[in-house]
Amino acid sequence: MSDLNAKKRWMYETMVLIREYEDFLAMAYFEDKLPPKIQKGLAFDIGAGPIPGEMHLSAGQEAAAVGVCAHLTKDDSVWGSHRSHHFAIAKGVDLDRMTAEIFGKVTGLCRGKGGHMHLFDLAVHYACTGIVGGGIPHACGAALAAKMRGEKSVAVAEFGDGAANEGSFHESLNYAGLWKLPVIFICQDNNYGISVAKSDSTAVESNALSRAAGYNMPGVQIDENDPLAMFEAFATAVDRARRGEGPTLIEMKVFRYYGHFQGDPETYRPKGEIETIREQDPIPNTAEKLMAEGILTTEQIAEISQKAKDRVMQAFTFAKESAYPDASETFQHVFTD
Amino acid sequence: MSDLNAKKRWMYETMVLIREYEDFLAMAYFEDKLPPKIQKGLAFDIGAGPIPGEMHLSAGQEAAAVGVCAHLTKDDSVWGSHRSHHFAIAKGVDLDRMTAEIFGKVTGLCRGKGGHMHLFDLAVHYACTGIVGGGIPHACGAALAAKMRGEKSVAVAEFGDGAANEGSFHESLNYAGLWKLPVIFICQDNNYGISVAKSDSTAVESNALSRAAGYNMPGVQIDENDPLAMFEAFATAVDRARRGEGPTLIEMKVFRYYGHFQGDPETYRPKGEIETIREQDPIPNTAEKLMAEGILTTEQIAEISQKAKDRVMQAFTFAKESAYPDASETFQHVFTD
Amino acid sequence: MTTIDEKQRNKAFFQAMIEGISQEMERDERVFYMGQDVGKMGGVFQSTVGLHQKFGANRVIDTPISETGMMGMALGAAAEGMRPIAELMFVDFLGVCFDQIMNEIAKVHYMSGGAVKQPLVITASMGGGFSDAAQHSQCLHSLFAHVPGLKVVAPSNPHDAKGLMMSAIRDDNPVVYLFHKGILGLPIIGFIDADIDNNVPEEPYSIPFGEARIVREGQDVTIIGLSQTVQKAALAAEILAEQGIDAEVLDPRTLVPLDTDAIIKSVAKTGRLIVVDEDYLNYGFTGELSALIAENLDIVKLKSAIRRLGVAGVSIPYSRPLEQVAIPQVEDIVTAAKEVMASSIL
Amino acid sequence: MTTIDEKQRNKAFFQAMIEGISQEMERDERVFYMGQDVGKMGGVFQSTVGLHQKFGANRVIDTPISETGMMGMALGAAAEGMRPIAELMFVDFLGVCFDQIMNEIAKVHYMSGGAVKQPLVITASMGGGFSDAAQHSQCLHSLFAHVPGLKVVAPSNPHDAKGLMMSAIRDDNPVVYLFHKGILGLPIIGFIDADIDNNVPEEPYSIPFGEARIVREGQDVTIIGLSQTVQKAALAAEILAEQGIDAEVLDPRTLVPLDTDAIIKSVAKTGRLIVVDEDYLNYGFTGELSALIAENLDIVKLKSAIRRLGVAGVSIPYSRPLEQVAIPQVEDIVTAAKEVMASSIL
Ligand SMILES: Cc1ncc(C[n+]2csc(CCOP(=O)(O)OP(=O)(O)O)c2C)c(N)n1
Ligand SMILES: Cc1ncc(C[n+]2csc(CCOP(=O)(O)OP(=O)(O)O)c2C)c(N)n1
Ligand SMILES: [Mg+2]
Ligand SMILES: [Mg+2]
Repeated sequence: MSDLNAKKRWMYETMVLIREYEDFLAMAYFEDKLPPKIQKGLAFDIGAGPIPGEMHLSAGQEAAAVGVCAHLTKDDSVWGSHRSHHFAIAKGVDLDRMTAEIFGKVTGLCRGKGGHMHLFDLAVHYACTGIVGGGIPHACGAALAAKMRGEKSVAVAEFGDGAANEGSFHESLNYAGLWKLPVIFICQDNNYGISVAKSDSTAVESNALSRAAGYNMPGVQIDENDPLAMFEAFATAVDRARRGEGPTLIEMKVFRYYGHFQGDPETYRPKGEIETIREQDPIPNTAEKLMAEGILTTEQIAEISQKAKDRVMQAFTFAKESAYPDASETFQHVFTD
Repeated sequence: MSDLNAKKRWMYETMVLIREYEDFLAMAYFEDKLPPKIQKGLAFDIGAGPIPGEMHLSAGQEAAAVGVCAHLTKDDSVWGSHRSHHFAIAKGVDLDRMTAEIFGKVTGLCRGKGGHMHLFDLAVHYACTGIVGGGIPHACGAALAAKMRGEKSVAVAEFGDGAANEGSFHESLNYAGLWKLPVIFICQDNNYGISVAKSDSTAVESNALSRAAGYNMPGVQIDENDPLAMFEAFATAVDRARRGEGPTLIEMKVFRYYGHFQGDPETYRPKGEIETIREQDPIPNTAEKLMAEGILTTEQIAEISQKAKDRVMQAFTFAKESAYPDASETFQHVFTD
Repeated sequence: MTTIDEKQRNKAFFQAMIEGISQEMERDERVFYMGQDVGKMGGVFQSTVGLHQKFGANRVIDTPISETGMMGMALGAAAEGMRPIAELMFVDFLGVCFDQIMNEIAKVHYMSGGAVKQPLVITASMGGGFSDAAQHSQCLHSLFAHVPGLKVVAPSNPHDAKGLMMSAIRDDNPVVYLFHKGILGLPIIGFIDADIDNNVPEEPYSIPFGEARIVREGQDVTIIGLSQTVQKAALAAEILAEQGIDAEVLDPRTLVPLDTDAIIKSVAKTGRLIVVDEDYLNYGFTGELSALIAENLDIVKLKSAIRRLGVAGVSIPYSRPLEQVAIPQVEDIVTAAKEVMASSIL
Repeated sequence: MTTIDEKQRNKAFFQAMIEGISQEMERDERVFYMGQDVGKMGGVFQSTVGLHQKFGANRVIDTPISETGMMGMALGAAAEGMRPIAELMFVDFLGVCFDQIMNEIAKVHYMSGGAVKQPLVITASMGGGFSDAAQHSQCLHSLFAHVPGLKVVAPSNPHDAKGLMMSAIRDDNPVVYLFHKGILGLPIIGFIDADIDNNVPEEPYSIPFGEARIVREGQDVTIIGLSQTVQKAALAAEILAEQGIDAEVLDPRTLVPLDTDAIIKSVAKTGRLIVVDEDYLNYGFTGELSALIAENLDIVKLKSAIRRLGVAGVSIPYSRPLEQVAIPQVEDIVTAAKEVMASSIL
């Protein structure tokens, strides 16, 4: 198989894995969170069960992650946000340890201290943060480090449409444009910041089309939720970055299939929207394309699906069976010494 | 005299007054700050003398202030920065009380508590702040208040080229564009943020040309230090704002004739730059134009100059002769009650 | 602790708080509310449920995710005579807008020599206990309280939630009003309810700042908490009572102004003090209250050394068993009280 | 207080600090410095004079006025193995980037379960005394010290300035290094010099964190300051000595980690404590130190109530006579010490 076709296949497989992971997590999350197991009077207990706390799922945004990560090496870094499982998986974060982290287990990426918004895997240069916009300058810092050392690696900041209204977005893009940093900004436009539609939070239609120019960098808008479109756009951006010519802002329309967080009643969501965006699901669309191109067969698609299910099951089993950290770890890792 | 000509004359007079004020202050500031009056070993003592602390002068930026304020009523508000004497004066802040404030006297606008970066005059809706970019959202808030109450007043945020790289700039402009707030942003491009040239801090040449579009507002660049150019540009902007059509970003090239602060050795300033920008001084240029238009005569120009000198002298005399606040005031005004 | 009579009107904390806001918005049209998802959604923590329907999108305003801009606008609007309420969804996010709070809002009145008023309220959820991890579980009241020019309020129960909210909105100064997620009484987050005062009269009422509430009178040891830790202290006191220790539980309710008299009086009576906090232990609330007694040892005779409980030098860990250790629990208060009773100073 | 011998090499604070930075930059090429005007200009407070010439624009970098971006970049670069130093021109500006400091830099190591290191230094000028008004005169060390995950350093003298800077740069954790403008020894700002230790050996040396310096031994009362207030305390001690009061002056040098042993030991000896600070009085440094003693009253026998001096509930006013009142002065320390000596506890 050609290199390109192998990459296309990888993108499809990875999308399927991410989707499988998120869909499974979406349900697993509710374990022990509902009556009668919880405090009397509650309808749902966010803090209960084996996966406590908030949960932001990336189902519907896989295309962005795989289109980007198909071009990255282990040494390139990705800096994510509160909704970043897709990028973590696409970047190659250890799925067992990631899942164990989400369960708060000692075998987790962060020994259970981080949780799902704070996944760190140095081996593949992946990190994320729960502060909206907070991770964008981190990518610039990694890019600055690469540039200072004369390395060819790039850094990616991935974030949502809502994050583009934070001051950190502006400052980071200015640094990147000014110093021609090898960083690529991936704005995933899922049309919402929690309950607020983009048109109610953002003065312009497109960050890429209207704001990139303000930082002296190309802005590319991808108007369809398509991994291959991102794959192409990112190819240009990453080449530019590796050549030392500076940053790019890529914006892509994606879907948020679940609520902002699990348990979100989503009363703000217009009727029929979910159905409409589910119809445009990039996973079957990509499958069709790859079949038409002769890259995948129906059997292979079934295989990929089964492999993904197995992989997810393995990760959740690993997580469930792992132990919680000892209470004494509470006071460790404040400082290195 | 026609209304327009009266305004032109007012702009000229006000520029002269500002310049006179700043030039006088530039020297007065050094009183008792030099050896042998100061701590042994010091070359200059920033905290000594009747006008202690940092001092940022606006000489060379008068044109922006008068071009804007010629259109404003008392009810419109102006929100300034660390370098804002020109706007304070043009907005009609009481010059005696402003000067007394700069001297830290109890007759000052803030009873001596604020200092030159913190001039507040509610009577003419003027305020400023020492945090770069900090005042920009304040103007949006005033504009929001006006909009909520259905009033026709507008708010002006005035700041420097350096401030346009702060996150607060971005957030404020997004709010303004999104909510169509009656606010006008005046970015005074004096090419420096302290010692750093704009090209070393800002990824783009022009904030107005490259960034305004990112907030769905018109951006107007004025490439000459000319009060009449600002007067015209602002006329359009203020009309738009009063009609409820939203904000405008106006950028104007201005000069910083003094150092960033008084005492700044300015080693970063290219040789000959001061001479070049002094040659383009908008005050004599405007005088010439107004004479050519028959709005001013040579005698009137001399009169205006003398009047300005007298007014400045009166303000400084008032300030000098005023008393310091009583020590007990230290603990007053934390809360209203 | 209050006995239920017919007149009792029980409400959850979040309902009481909203009622306070709503009544003030009715009374004074200069009051408006802005924040993320406070409109149609009614707030991520249901802090504004019903307000958008009642007062419309012009007075209950969804903002972009731009907290610096929002806080700065609150200042500008307040200076121009409006009375904004600006909500930070999580107090943890103060960092993205702390300049506007610390250097602008808190200082304008003072810097202007009293000329400019800042009648605004900053509301924020705070607290952990449900594994929301290091950036969404903090209590940071000490940071606000450290900065002169801000009043800081953190009610522990529904009755106070309403009365202190009304006072906050009526105040001509900037007030930071903090509500702990674990006492809101939401249907989606576990909460503690020691029934301190759940009676929320319908008519408007305000509670003056700087007046502590004696939640439980006692003779042996004074336990001071804040917000949710008052609830925990009340539960601990019940356990301690069974074990023969008569704890006095005090709720300062407002950090600025602080009811120093009530605190000194209580500790002078019991001779023992435990301060329990969910904010970080060092350089904050527990230190200030301990220092208050240390400064007044000429009028307060201590029987035991002061004891502090707080989040001790660590961020809030995600994993439940660790989080339980990091955040002071009822049992920790009980243990501390027993230790304090057993110890004595030189 | 040190006697001058031939080997003494006197340097001003700012020179000592720069020497420390310079030697570390020579030793370790991963170290770089960024901030506003730190390049050609050498820093508004001359904190980097000569470094740009020596190490070039790639390692001594002028930034835009974008502190959030800068701090965030420091994190990213440090996570990737660099050792950034990021300068805030005035500590007052922490507000525009506090999220990156508090929620990101301070928490990454902990949140990652020890996986990610943050070997970076945040430097900032602090302090008032020259009428730079409310937004440019603050000392905000308590805010940093409150947040777990940050080490906080504030040297009082040139010798420590160099040694603590070298330790800060070598530390694998985020360190906040604060220098008071009024002890830098700049030719443009008045400064206090009680000659605590102006000897700055040329060879590199590091001073461990968490070890207090006994600036002056004494029997009657312990005075603890920080940064410039240590200098003021030393001057006050000289005056007090003339009046027959033998003060011990202690400089913790680092707030996190804090040398609790040295503090307890000193107060156990003298039985009296005055804490002097230029940060705001409440909910901060003076509270923490007082609380430390209050927690240890079983091993410390106090003769008088503890006394705290700080900026008491007000912003820093501009007008000189007011600023002098707001900020604790040498005479205030002298007066407090005399009052403490004259008082006794129950
Ligand atoms: C500074 C900050 N403000 C607010 C929040 C709360 N919050 C978490 S996610 C979110 C929405 C983010 O929207 P977007 O960037 O579009 O990402 P999406 O959730 O759509 O993926 C908000 C407001 C936060 N975490 N950090
Ligand atoms: C948040 C913040 N960062 C840095 C500073 C220090 N500072 C004061 S003025 C200034 C330069 C501002 O440049 P610009 O906005 O262009 O205004 P100009 O001084 O040129 O009028 C800087 C960096 C500050 N006051 N506030
Ligand atoms: Mg979104
Ligand atoms: Mg400028």
